[in-house]
Amino acid sequence: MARQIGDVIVDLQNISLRFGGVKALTDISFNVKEHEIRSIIGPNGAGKSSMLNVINGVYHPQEGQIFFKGALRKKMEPHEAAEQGIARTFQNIALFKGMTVLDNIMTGRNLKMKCNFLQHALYWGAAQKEEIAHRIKVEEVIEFLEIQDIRKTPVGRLPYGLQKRVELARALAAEPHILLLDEPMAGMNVEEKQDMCRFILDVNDHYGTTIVLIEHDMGVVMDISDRVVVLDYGKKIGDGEPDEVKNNPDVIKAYLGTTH
Amino acid sequence: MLYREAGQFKATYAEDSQIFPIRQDKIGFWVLMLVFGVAVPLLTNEYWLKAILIPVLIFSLAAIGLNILTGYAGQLSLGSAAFMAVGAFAAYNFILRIEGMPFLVALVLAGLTAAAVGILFGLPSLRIKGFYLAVATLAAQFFIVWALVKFPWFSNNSSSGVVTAQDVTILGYTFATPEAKYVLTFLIVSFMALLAKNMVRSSTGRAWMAVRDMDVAAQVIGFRLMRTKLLAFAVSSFYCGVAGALYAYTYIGTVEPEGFNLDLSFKILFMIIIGGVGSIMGSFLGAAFIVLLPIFLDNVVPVIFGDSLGAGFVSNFQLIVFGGLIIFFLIVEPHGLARLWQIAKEKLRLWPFPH
Amino acid sequence: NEEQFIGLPSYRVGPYAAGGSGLFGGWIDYMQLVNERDGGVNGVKLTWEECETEYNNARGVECYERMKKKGSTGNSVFQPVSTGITYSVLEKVAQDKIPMVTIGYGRTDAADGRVFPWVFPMITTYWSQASAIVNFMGQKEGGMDKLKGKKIGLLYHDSAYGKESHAIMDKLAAKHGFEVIKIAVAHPGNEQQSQWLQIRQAKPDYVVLWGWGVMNPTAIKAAAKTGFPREKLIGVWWSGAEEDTIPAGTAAKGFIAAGFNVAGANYPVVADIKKHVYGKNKGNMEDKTRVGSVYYNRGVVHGIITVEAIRKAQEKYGKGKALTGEQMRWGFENLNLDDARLKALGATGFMPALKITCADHEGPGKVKFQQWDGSQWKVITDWVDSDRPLVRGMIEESAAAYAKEKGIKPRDCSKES
Amino acid sequence: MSYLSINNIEVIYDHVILVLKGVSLQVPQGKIVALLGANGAGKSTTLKSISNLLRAERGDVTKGSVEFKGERIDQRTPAELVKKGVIQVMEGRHCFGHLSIEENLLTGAYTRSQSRAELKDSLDKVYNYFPRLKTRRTSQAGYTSGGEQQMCAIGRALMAKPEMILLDEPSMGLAPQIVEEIFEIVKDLNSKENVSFLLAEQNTMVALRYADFGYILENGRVVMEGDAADLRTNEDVKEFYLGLSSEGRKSFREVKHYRRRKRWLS
Amino acid sequence: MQFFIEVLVGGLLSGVMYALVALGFVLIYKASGVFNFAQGAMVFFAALTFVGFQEVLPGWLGLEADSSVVFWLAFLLAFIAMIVLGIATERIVLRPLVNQPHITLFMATIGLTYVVEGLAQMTWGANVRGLDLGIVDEPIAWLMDNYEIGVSKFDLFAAGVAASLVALLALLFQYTKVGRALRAVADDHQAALSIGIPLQTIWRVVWAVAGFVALVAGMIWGARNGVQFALTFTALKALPVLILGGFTSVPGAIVGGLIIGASEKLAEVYVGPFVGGGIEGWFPYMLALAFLLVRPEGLFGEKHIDRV
Ligand SMILES: Nc1ncnc2c1ncn2[C@@H]1O[C@H](COP(=O)(O)OP(=O)(O)OP(=O)(O)O)[C@@H](O)[C@H]1O
Ligand SMILES: Nc1ncnc2c1ncn2[C@@H]1O[C@H](COP(=O)(O)OP(=O)(O)OP(=O)(O)O)[C@@H](O)[C@H]1O
Ligand SMILES: [Mg+2]
Ligand SMILES: [Mg+2]
Repeated sequence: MARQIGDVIVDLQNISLRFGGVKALTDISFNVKEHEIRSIIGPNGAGKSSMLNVINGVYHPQEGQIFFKGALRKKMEPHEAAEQGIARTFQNIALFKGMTVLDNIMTGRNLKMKCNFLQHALYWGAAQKEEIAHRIKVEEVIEFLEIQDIRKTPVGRLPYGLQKRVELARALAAEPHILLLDEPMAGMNVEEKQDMCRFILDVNDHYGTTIVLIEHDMGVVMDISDRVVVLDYGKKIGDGEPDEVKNNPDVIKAYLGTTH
Repeated sequence: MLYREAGQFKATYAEDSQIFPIRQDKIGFWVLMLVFGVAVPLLTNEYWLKAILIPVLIFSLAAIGLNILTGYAGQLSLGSAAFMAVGAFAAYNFILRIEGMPFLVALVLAGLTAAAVGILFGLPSLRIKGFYLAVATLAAQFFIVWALVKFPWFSNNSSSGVVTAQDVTILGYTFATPEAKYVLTFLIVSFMALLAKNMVRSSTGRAWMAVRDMDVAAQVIGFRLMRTKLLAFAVSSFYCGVAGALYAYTYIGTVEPEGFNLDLSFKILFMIIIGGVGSIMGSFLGAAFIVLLPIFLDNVVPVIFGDSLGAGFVSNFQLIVFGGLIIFFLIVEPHGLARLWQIAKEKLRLWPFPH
Repeated sequence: NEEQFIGLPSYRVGPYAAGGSGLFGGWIDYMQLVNERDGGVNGVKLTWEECETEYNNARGVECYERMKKKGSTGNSVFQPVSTGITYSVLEKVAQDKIPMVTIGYGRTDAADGRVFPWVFPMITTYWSQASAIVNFMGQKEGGMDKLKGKKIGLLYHDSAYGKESHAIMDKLAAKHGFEVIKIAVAHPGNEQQSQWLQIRQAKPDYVVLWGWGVMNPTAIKAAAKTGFPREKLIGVWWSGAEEDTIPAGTAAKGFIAAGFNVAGANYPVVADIKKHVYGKNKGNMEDKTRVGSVYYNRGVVHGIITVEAIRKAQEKYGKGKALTGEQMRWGFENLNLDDARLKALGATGFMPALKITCADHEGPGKVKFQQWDGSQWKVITDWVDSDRPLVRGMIEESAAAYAKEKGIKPRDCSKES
Repeated sequence: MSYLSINNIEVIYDHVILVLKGVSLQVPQGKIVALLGANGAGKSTTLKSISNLLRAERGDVTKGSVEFKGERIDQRTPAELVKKGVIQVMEGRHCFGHLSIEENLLTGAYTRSQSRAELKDSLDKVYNYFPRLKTRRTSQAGYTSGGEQQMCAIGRALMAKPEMILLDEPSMGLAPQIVEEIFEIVKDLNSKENVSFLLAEQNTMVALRYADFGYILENGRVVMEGDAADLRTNEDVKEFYLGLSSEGRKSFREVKHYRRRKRWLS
Repeated sequence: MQFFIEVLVGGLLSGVMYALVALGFVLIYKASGVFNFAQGAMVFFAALTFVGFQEVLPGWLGLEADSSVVFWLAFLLAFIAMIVLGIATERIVLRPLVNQPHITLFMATIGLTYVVEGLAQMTWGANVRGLDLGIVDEPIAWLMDNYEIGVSKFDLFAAGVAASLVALLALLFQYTKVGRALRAVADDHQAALSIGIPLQTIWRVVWAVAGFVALVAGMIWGARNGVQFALTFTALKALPVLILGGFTSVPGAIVGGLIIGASEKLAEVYVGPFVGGGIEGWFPYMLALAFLLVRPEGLFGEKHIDRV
């Protein structure tokens, strides 16, 4: 395996996030290293999604600092995060319902497109050239995720699982540096999960994309992550390699239970 | 069996991303262009040109404008008529006040003026959403019309507030006959419709739709909300502005601010709803439908009921039918005529098999 | 068996339907009367067709175009009953050679027939009316010189229509030395609290109500609420119908309004309609009690003028023949409804005597004043004149400017026959 | 006569998209039936055609019939069905975002005329099942986490005291512990209160452990049915739904990326 | 100063009149997420039906036109007509459009506007009618004499009516099972269906109540300006009130009404003269707009939930 885990790329220090009286995150520190697959697990309402939202600027924590590639990151808006190469998928699918699969994925490439709206209006020439160039990239992603046959379907009509896959495609189309995945395999059967794992591993492998993954399927998490952080009620209760975490008594108590 | 795409393979992405990827559609389109661009002005009479076709074209343009804002970018607006007014009065003043102003340049400037005003009233959209925004756009509707009435400068101090559009002259040729005006309108509208289609099928359009469908996600993907929304307001107002100028110059000839009232805004909204929200072709279908329906009812209802009923009854009955049909269409197909047409095509494609 | 076609762009739905149904009812009833009682005009039956405009310019244009070619000779006269539509077809009528008659609305300076050969803003215009109202106030005060130093409030509909009053009132104020306080009411005008507080504060001697639609009853009610005497509230003719007073209830008692026609069902012409039209169950009004109302009678005036122009034109172009628009135009331009003719029509006092010439497309420029007594309109004056020289001067000035802008060479009326 | 039976139904969305192509299945009284199948097989559609929520998505049952206790119910409104005891928990949560968690739960009891005390009882029961909801009871549902919303949706349905529950992917987005708990609740209700279940579930492993009977749906058709125990030992089911190949469970890291063929398709 | 107070009080009282119309909007919006554009037309329809019955009833029953039996019977019949209208709307318009995007429903109500307007005038004719509630619209003499402040009895009466309606409806929404169900429906039609909330019944009830509110508003406005088509324009006065108060808040309607009414009048009197007057048409909208910039959901509106 060619993959080499690199330096810390995102470093979160003492993050606290509150919504009114609800403490979503309390004093959490952890980091993500370049090229690794970093999982976040924890019971429902533990603050996992909030964590992702903090990383890509949807939420702004009241306390704590975020270092990105070693530099302190000021208050950052989501689109700025995107410009820095952070892409993500959402727990509640956030596809653009009125658009086709192809268009949805094409939106993933918007930051790489340089033509302005006047060029788009005139189309023939620069805009068309650009459109086709990016279309080729998008087709690669489509092929990679094996969704060729639904290209022209409006996403609203797709079953849940495929929508998740399209969302992944949209994120991948951005050729992100860091990919944040919020329960990408919820609502899939084992076969589909296996496919999804394959995709994630391949992305990580071929493009060296750093991946932050939230997932409730412990099989998946333990099999594919390099390191796992465990949250409970907004607090960090465990952090380390899968095996370490699996045997951490706090984690077992709070999350894994004895049935596993 | 006529409408089969089987056997038509697309070898390149350029081919695949054409406006009409299917050959039958392309042929149909060019036939239509020929019919409406050449045959219609040669064959139809003045009534059809002046009273139906020209307004349909102009309203289509306004509907495209509104469709860009509401259908594509998802910002519900009830003020499109006001932007038409801005366009109409801007064109009038540019031509009036600048010696030798070419008509087409004035048209563009009128659109740009409307776009500037549109941006101004679009600013609140960054914070305000949905029906709140819709009601807020009424502020534009009422304020603009008020300002045009209130400051006589806009209407060159005409005592009645009405302005008479100057002659339309391009390169020394004056478009005076209905045929000439129709052809001019047709060309401008077709060209602008093409531009609009290009915008919505490329990255600009995708940005609008992304913001419409889910603005938080759009932001996460890297779209800038402010820029995207304001661009939608600007482009939309530009289209409405040009439509307003055409309304003054190639259709009615004289305009007063009050002509661009809330009713007209609603009418344009109807056009996009009936035609199809988020569809350029739907804008045309909707405009045609809304212009033709009352005329059709006007001709048909009295024939059905004869003189037996009072005139007031007939007029009110028409109103009821008009409203009823709008509801009916929404129920049958909330996505409008454009979608109905698409479904028809899908059925045709499968024909003679039901599914 | 010739027929004369008249297209009626009417409005029977929407906010102005109440006035519309009265006006078009009276108009149609009068034409029906001519058909029923006289067998048409010299044997030419009148035919007509309504076209709903909803008071909307675009639909008005469509109606105009639709009706243009109807009937054997095309539409012979167009009367939009909407200033907006008037403007929209102003240039078209000249091209299509169809006379346009606008009674009590439309483009004021079109009264200059040299510049606007095809347009006839008959009987009186807004400017004449404003002037007549001021004259009426002078009468009430006991002489025009008594107006000096007086304050006159002008409560106007904030639209092009309402603002037509400004220039003329300013001129009159300068001439007679009174002060005009202009107060705008935003459309639709169903709330006038602040305007009337302002009026109460300014304490004007009179208030001219230049209103339209719901603004009128609201103003009358608000006047009562602020204690402004209704006898000092003078409405224009679009503010002076039953539709404006009835909703105001008792508050309207004493309110005075101008009119180029009067209310009342006891004029012979109206009585004839009742007999010949309603007697045969061919009346147009659904509510027969409205026969004789202000709007209804206004419609009858429209009918009289149309029919008389046909009669006049037939004198020249052949009795018993259907007329083209061009021929009708001549009829209008040579119309002369003197007192004798009005008497014959059974319309003495119903409308002013009227003489149109090549240069003057307006005619008398007179109005009567009526007062609401709580249940009906009572005429309280004879025909009150306007300041003809002043108004005519303004009209000619404005028309000349238009002619210049449009490159129109005014007709030389001395050469017309 | 079966308790709930679907006979050969065909469903079309939007007048053109044919999704179910003749699906028949039975739920006997007091049993738990699992409906399995890949994404897009038509599980949710099947459930919605029972609860009559299809029409709200412009879908239509064009053929076949649905019977509950021997009575045709395809023309009944969803509200009538809930009154009769058939309730669906929709996929994708669908909580009322602006209502608090507790208000959400209370709306669930809309069809029942309960006394205040009874209502409180039911509420306590739900809170007992999902303690997490209790701590978040005053928060607007729209601001709670995905899992909390899922619990809220399930709890809300329980408030209606149904006798037949259509559960659409109840385990989605829930932590493993909670998933187990949910199925325990299902078992509990089933055995103690004789509630019948039809559940569409991707978590086949758990579903088949708790269900009595299973149907496998593929492309809008039932391709396999049988006792849960039998299905669990079927080779295909094992490989595709349970992730167990002949050598036992394979690591997700090891799974090779190739298209496999399901035997029943050949 | 006394003039200022008078303007202010007058404005507040007009504001209440606006709130009366706004209430109908709030009701339906809150209960179904439908922005019912037809509310103005319903006000017109209700008032016209009321005076229409007032006109014909004496003839049918052989009673005096001003007897209170006629009044209450006409009121009852008009209310029944509004209930019928509500039921018909549910059956014909809303039921087939369940779960459609809000804009579609909004459009449908614009269509409904035309139908209701046409129906009203087709049934009762286009005549303008007066309406007398027996309360004179004149300043209270005592205030006028002692402080020279004109406050109309009628306005006070209207304010009283509005206040009681608001109180009643606020209670309904906040504390009853139906109220909760209504709010649930507004959030998610399909989910509401799935837990057995009978949308059809709910909508019928709500539309009937909104019809009742429209009837009351129509009678009060009609007594003021006459019963005529222009009653539909009251909707335009209510919209800024609505956004300022928040679409979903019953108390918001009244507070919004007060704010809009007062500031509109003050602006017209004190600012209007500098720009030529007539600013009442747009001023409330601009004010509301400015307000929204600070609070995008209006004063008491429910926050738009935007989460990923
Ligand atoms: N509203 C709709 N309009 C059009 N097609 C739809 C609609 N809803 C579902 N479909 C189509 O019907 C098919 C079955 O969908 P359904 O949601 O029933 O699948 P499912 O088995 O529940 O899948 P999942 O496990 O992903 O939830 C899919 O192909 C989907 O594209
Ligand atoms: N925007 C918000 N406003 C208020 N509370 C919030 C908001 N976002 C999250 N919360 C609260 O913060 C807590 C953590 O939520 P979060 O969505 O991060 O949980 P999670 O770990 O992703 O859970 P799940 O596995 O159920 O998705 C929850 O209790 C939630 O209700
Ligand atoms: Mg989460
Ligand atoms: Mg499903």
